[in-house]
This record gives sequence, structure tokens and C-alpha cells, in this order.
Amino acid sequence: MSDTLQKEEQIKASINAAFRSAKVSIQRKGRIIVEFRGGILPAFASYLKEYLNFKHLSMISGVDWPEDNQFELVYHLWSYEQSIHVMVKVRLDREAAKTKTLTPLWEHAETYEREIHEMLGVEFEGHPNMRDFILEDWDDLPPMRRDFMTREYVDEVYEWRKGREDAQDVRQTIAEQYNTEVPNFNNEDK
Amino acid sequence: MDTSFNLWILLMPFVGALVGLTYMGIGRRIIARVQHRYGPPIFQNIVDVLKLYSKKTAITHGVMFHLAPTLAITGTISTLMFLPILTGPHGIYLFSFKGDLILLMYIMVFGCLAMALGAGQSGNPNSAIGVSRGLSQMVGYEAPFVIAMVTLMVQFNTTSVHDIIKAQDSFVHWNMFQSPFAFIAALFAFLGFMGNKPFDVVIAPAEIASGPPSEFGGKYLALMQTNRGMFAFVKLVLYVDLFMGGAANFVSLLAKTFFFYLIPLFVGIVNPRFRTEQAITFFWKWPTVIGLLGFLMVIL
Amino acid sequence: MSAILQEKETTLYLGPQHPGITGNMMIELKVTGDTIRKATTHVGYLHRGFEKLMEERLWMQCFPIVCRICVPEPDPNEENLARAIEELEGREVPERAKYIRVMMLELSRMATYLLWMGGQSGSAGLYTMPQWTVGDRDYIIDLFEELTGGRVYHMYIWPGGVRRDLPEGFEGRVRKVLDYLEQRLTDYDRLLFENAIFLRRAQGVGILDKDMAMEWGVVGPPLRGCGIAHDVRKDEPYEVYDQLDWEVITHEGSDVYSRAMVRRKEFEQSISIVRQVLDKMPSGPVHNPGPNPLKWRVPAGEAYVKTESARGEFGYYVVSDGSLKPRRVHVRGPAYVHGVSLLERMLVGANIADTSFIMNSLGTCPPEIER
Amino acid sequence: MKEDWGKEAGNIIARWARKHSLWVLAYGTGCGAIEIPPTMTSRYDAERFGITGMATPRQADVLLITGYLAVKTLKRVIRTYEQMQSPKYVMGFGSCTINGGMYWDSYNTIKRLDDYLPVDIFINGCMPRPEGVIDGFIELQKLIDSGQANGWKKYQDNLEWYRTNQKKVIKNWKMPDYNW
Repeated sequence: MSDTLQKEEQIKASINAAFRSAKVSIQRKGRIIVEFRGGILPAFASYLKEYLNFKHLSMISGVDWPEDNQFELVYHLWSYEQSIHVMVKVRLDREAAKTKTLTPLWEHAETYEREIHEMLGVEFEGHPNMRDFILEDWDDLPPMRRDFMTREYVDEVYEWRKGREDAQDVRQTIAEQYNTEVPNFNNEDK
Repeated sequence: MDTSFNLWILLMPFVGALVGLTYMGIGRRIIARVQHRYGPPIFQNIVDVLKLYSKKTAITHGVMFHLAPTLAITGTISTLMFLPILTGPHGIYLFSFKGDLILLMYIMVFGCLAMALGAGQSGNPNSAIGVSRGLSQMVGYEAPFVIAMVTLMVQFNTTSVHDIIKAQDSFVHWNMFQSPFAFIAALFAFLGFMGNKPFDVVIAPAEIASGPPSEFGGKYLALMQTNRGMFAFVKLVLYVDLFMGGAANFVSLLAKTFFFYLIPLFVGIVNPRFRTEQAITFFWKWPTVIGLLGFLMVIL
Repeated sequence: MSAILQEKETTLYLGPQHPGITGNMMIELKVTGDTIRKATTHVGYLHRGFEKLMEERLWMQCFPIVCRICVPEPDPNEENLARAIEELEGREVPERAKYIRVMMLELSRMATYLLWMGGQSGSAGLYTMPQWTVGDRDYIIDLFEELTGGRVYHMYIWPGGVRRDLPEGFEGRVRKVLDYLEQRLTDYDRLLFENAIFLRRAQGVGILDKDMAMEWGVVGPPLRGCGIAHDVRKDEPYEVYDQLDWEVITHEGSDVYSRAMVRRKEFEQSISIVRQVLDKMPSGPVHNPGPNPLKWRVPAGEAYVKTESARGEFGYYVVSDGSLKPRRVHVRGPAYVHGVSLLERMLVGANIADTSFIMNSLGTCPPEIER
Repeated sequence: MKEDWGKEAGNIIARWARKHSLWVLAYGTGCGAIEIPPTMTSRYDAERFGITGMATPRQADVLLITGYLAVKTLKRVIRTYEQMQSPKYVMGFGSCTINGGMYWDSYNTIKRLDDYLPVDIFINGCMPRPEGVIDGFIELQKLIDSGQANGWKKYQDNLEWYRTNQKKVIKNWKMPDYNW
């Protein structure tokens, strides 16, 4: 077991040596989780990118933890040479969610940050282009927050077709609308 | 001015449009067979045009936009009027006269220019780009076409289509075989004329929606489709007159024109389209060189 | 006329309703003459809020949802979610199920490549090719239908294995389809991959710099088209890919043509992989059942899994808090980078005629960008 | 009397032509778009019935709503629909257009298409098979033949109602006004 996780242990040791505030744990072969509390994120990311060869930014996920009143941003990095995936977790305060952008390091981080900004409402300082990404004219809570209730929003904004909520046959409603008979879908009477 | 002459003048545009549209329908069917399917009915294009005439049309983009399809179809009909359709004892010459080849070369462009003006006014950028592409490509294929025409004029020392037809009195004297270089040059120009692949940059759907006609719908499009069918017929008859010695009756006319219709069709089935500048380079390279070669041979 | 247009800058909106766009998205182009000066992508026309919906669903109910994330190629999504749950639960998968999964993934890769061949040649105006390939794709779809009951969405791979065993004589029918497709490849070669005009249009167009490809997180055939041999199936082998005999295919050139050749060769390779799978497939159970789906709690934890789809790496980040429903499922589609930021960059300086050509060669798929 | 006869004959021809030449707008609005290529290509070959794809809304007759509509797409679809020339037909494709389908609680998709556009025919299923699509087209042809496919008239007559519904979900209503 120990020799198969050799590369992971090495990376853990070098991260621990350089950044004290990072808590590194090895999840399994090829997966490292770094909990990064405090300090400057871009510096840490550029350390991973330049010194440890984590060249590939797979994605940035945002997870909402309302019970801790925090957002968690997870930066997924991949190293082609060592075949290791690192998840860098950063916790942000839910009320004033703000962090530094990583666009100087990875230009395509722009899209991920735009999406997180839109879906969770996290501010990215120094982001070059924070326009609407997916939603258009959205004025409610950012939809990926846990306290945004999609059922309630739907009830409020959209009209249900009769039949969805009272288990009525939808074909009946359509037939009534067109003044036709309900088509028979059984093949028994043939 | 007898009655049959008047009758033909009235009938010819309709015959032309019907024949052209039916050819397109047959073409769609042939393409479908190559693509492993049945394809639409042969008269599908005529049904399409009928439907388009029956549509309500409410698009406004300015005067030129309204006039363009009408002008285009006028241009095509006038081209048709100067073209000898049938030769021989029961010939249909319509208004053809001495020197009509030069006139034909001139008024054939008229319809395209009217379309360009109308599409330019539609305000759709796709149309504008399509028009500029069309005009650029026209510059490309006009070169070999004009060279081929001049070669024929010099060769027979005439500018009358009728005289050229008369000179090709038998099968071996067809210009196809008599001046093959001019024929090849004109054939390449024909591929460009017909706007089939690989030279369909003008209406390239994946690039610029449907090009110049993007904004034309309903009755406008119906006129344009009629025009397209008729214009295809005009071009086919012109080529048959120039290179296959015309036709003495309708059966041979249909056979010969259909032969010419098949050439761009088969090229188009198996080829993707060129980019505009690639198309122009292509036209200016081989067809033009071959055409010039033929011209030199005629002069020397 | 063209001289006038050369100087004026026009704004051209490609999409959302445009036949050249792969799916429902929009590219706003600033154009002078035929050259693109600036490109801006607008996405979000297909946003359904899948990730939100999954937070509202039981774990089992997530499977019908994930397969709809990438419409042309649903199987890698199911595979990803199933593997993520297996990793969280520590559930074993029977050996036979692993082989069947590989077969499904490779068949779906072939189906996607056939669809892509149609799209790529259709964007260049060669309409015979889509008719052939999409027609031939239906043979694979028929196999899917027989096995899973669905033409497009299968919901076949689930945690602990696959939903049902192969029916009687299925193996023979798969082999028959493979033989047919292999023989059809010569036709495709003659029509598209060796067509002089296609070569002229594709070579030297849409150049993606090698360093840029690494830097920008490009995955899949576009990356291998730059001559860089990276494939999730080799880098981090899942299921039984490490027991099969195959090589990562690369092609030098970094242009549309090299990407096309990578895909074409991978199509051939997929045929060979499926054949190996059929040869080696052991017998045994295909499913390791779990608890009652209505009371199914996945242990708290998180997992990042990835699968090589036809367009590149599909990554799923799944977080569970030990309840009946997922805490968070975040999807990283291969087109996420290709379709937005990279496309914006690559279109600058290109000819308008090549826009949809380049888009197709990158494999842009809007539904997985916005989910 | 004679005039009526001529008009009637014209109507019959027009209906016949409309029925046999349905040009579908090439607009894949949702995931159902994946079943359109098989429908149009060699296996199912919808061109046999005169059904072809068209590149621009000005030239198209049928607007095929392939599946769910996100609100952002709805805005574009309405605009596209209003650019089409009458008579025009709308086809709801898949269960999501009927009642929201499996996106019934999604915050970003509409649940009933016929609140926003006059739908002439629905095809159910998720997603409908190509045979189902072709069957839907044949039903549409029957409706056209019997003169029942007049959603475009309904839209013109009840424009107010449709506009109210549309403006309820589309928050920023900035669209040019069209005259038909």
C-alpha cells in the first residue's frame, strides 16, 4: 500500500512544507484533497501549477453549506505527468462571498467563475468579464443556493397543465381542447 | 408574326419553369438514391412553388426588396426570349437575331444583379455576405465562360447563336468534339453557373443561413424558385445550342439538356464546397488556362 | 461590392437559430470582409438546472436525469454517476458487468463518431455523408434498443453493474454490425477522408497550438490531434480498459484534419475493442444489488470520477451528506472549455466559412455546457 | 356564385400544396433535436413526404419545438415564430412541451407550450421515435387538409392573451413589433 501511494505522499510532503495553512489528505490512489484555509489562493494555485506540474484545471465546483454558513469552492487540478487529481477546497463566508480570480493562471477559468458567480453569487475580484452566462434577466436568488426552492419558484411563475397535479389523464385535456375524442391506445379491441 | 410564334412566346416561360423545376425534382431523387433513400416525388419542387404562391406574405424591407424577384424573373424571361429553343423545320427561334450571343452574355447577369440589389436591401448580414460571395464567384467563372464564348465566335466568325448551331450540322461537328478546350472551359464555368457543390458558396446553409434569399419568404420565394427553374432551363438550352448543335424536336432537347443537367449534379453529390477564395482560384487556374489554350489553337 | 465590405465591420449573429451551429447556442461575430475579428459565445439556451434538480431527487432518480446531460452520447454520464456512487459506497461490480459497460461505452463512442462525421462533412457542404453515417448509426441504435429498450437514453448502467444481461444471440448481432461498419469505413474514406476538397478545406484550418492545448485544459480528440497522447482510459484506467489491447491514437498537425483523422482511427479502434470485449467476456452475474432505492442512503463523502467520452474527459464531482438525496453533483463536460472560451479564441482570424467547420471539429455540445 | 367556386378551387389546391410541402425550420430547441437527423436521413427519410429542413424562418412552414424550452430560448422562439410567414404550424415534440415532462420542477423551463405559442399538434414521448415524428407530420397533414390546423389564426386573434402569458415569464421584454 505504502509504495503505491508514494507519489501522493511526496506531493503531500512538499505542499505541507511550502504552505502551512493547507491541510492535505490522500483520499485514494490518484486523489488528493487539500483544504486550504486562509492565505492567498492564487499563490497556492500557481505553486501547484508551476512547481508540482498540475497544468490542467479540470473544473471549479461550488458547494453550498448553509449549515456552516459557508460556500465551498473546489478547484480540480490534474497532473498529466503523475496522473494525480488534486481537489483544492476553499471555504468562503456565505454573507460576503468573495475571492480572487484565477484567470491570470488559467484563462479558461473565466467560464467556471462566471458560472459560479451566476449560480451561487460568489464575487471574483479581478475577473475580466463578468457578464451573464447561462441565465438571462435573473432577479431571484442565485439558483444553486440551497435556500432557493425550485418547486416554489415553479409554482409561482409557471402554469401547470391540468392533469399534472390531480393525476388526471393528460390526453383528456388535450382532447377537450381540440374537441376530439380521447384516442384509444389499447390494442385490445382490435 | 404568326399565331404559333405568339403562342410560343406566351408558353415558353411556363415550359421553361416547369422543365427546370422537374429536372430539379429528378435531381433530388437521384441524389436520394445515392444517399440510400427513396427521395421526394419528382414533382416535389412544383408542389413547393405552388405552396409558396399560396402563402401570405408580409415582409417589408424597402422598394428594391419588393422589386428584386420581379426584376430577376424579367431578366430570365428576356434571356429566354433571345434564345433559339428548337432548330430545324419546326424551329422556335423567338426573338433571336444576329449578334445575340453578346446580348445573351450580357443579360444573363441581369437577374443575378437584381437579386443582389434586393438581397442587399434586406438588411440581413447573411444576405450581404452571400451577395458579396456570389459576385466574387461570378468574377471567377465569368473568365473561362467569356473565353470559351469568344473562342466560339472567332472560330465561326459570327456572334449569332443560330449560325453556330447551323455550323454543327452533324454529330461529329458538335462543338463538344470540334473545340474540346472551349467546351471544357465552358463546362467548368457551367458548374459555377448552376451553383451546385462544390461551388455553392452563395447559399451555403451551414455558413450564412441561406445566403441572399435569407429574408425572402412566401410569394417572393415562389417567384425566385420559378426564376431558378427557368434560369436553369435557359442555361441548359444555351449550352445545348452552343455545344451539341441545338435540338430539332422536344424529345432530343429534353435528352440533351438532361445530360447537361446531370454533370453538375453528379459532381455535387460527392464533393464538399470550396471556400470563396478557393473557388475563384480554382476557376482562374485550370479552366481559364484550358480556355486560353483553345483560343490560341483557334487563332493560329 | 466586396471591397466595400472589406472595410466595414459587420456584426453577424450565428444562432441560436442557424443551421451551422451544433445545437442551440449563439456566436456573435464581428466580421470584416470574410475574416472574423472577434467572437463572443452566448450559451444558456438549453439550461434546465439539472444540478439543482438532482438535489431534489432520490439517488436512483438521478439516473434518468444524468443521461440527458449530453444528448448525443448519454452513456458516459451514467457510467460516471454509477462509478461515483460505487466509490462512495465501496460496492463491488461483477466482472461481466464491467465488460458489458465497456462494450456500451465503446458502442456509444462509435455512434457519436458517426454522428460527428455527418456533422463535420455537413458543415462543409457534403450532404451525402450525413445521410450515410446517420443511417448507419441506426444499426448501433438498434442494438441499444434491443439491449436497453431506449433508442437514445438508455439508463442501463447503474450502481453495482448493469440493468440486465445480454439477450440470447446478442453477441452475434453486435459482431455483424461491427463487420458492416468496418466495411463501410472504406466508403467513408473515399467520400470524405480522402476527398481532395475536404483536405483542402481541413488542412491548416483551425490550428490549436500544442502548448495552448495543454494550458487551456483541452481534452479528447482535439488534444490528441495535437500529437499529445492523453486519454483517461490509459491515464486512469477504469472498468477493464487496462486488460484490453489498444493504444492511444495521436496525429500531428493540430488542425481540423488531424482531429478528423484521430476520430476516424479511434472509430476503427473502438471496433477492435468491442471485439476483444466480446471475446473475453466472462459469464456470471451482471448486478450486485444494493438497498431498496427508496430508502437508499449513500455514505457521506465526495468523489471525482472521469470517463473518456467521444469528445473527451467527462468529469463528475459528487458530494453526499449521507442523506437520501445527493448534496451536489457537478458535471464537467468536455465541451465546457472547447465550446466557450477556446472557441472564442480560435475563431479570431478565421474565415466565416470555417466557423461551423471548426466548431464541429472541436465537438461543441451545448447541452453539457449549460446543463 | 362563380367567384365562390374559383375561390374554393384555389383553396383546395393551396391546401393540397401546403400539405405536401412542409418545410421545417432547422432549429433544435431542445434534446429532441437528436432524433431529427435520423428522421431526415436515409433510414426514415422524411423527404418522401415533402418534409425538408429550411435554414431561415422566413422560408419555413413548420416550427418544430424539439422538447423543453428554456425561458431564454422561448424569447428567441417567439421571435422566430413571428418572422415566419402564415400559414405556419407549430409542433410540440416530446412530453416536456405538454406538461414539463421530466423537467416539471425546473426553474428554467416552461411547462405548457400552448400557453405561449399556438400548438397545432403534440407528439408525446421522451423522446418520440422517428416513426412517431413522421406519424405526427402525417397527422398534421390531415389537419391541414381538413382546415383544422389554424393555430396561426388563433395566435393573431388572441394575441393579447398570448402576449400576457409570454411577458409573465420573459422578464425583459425587448422585441420589435411585427405586422403580419
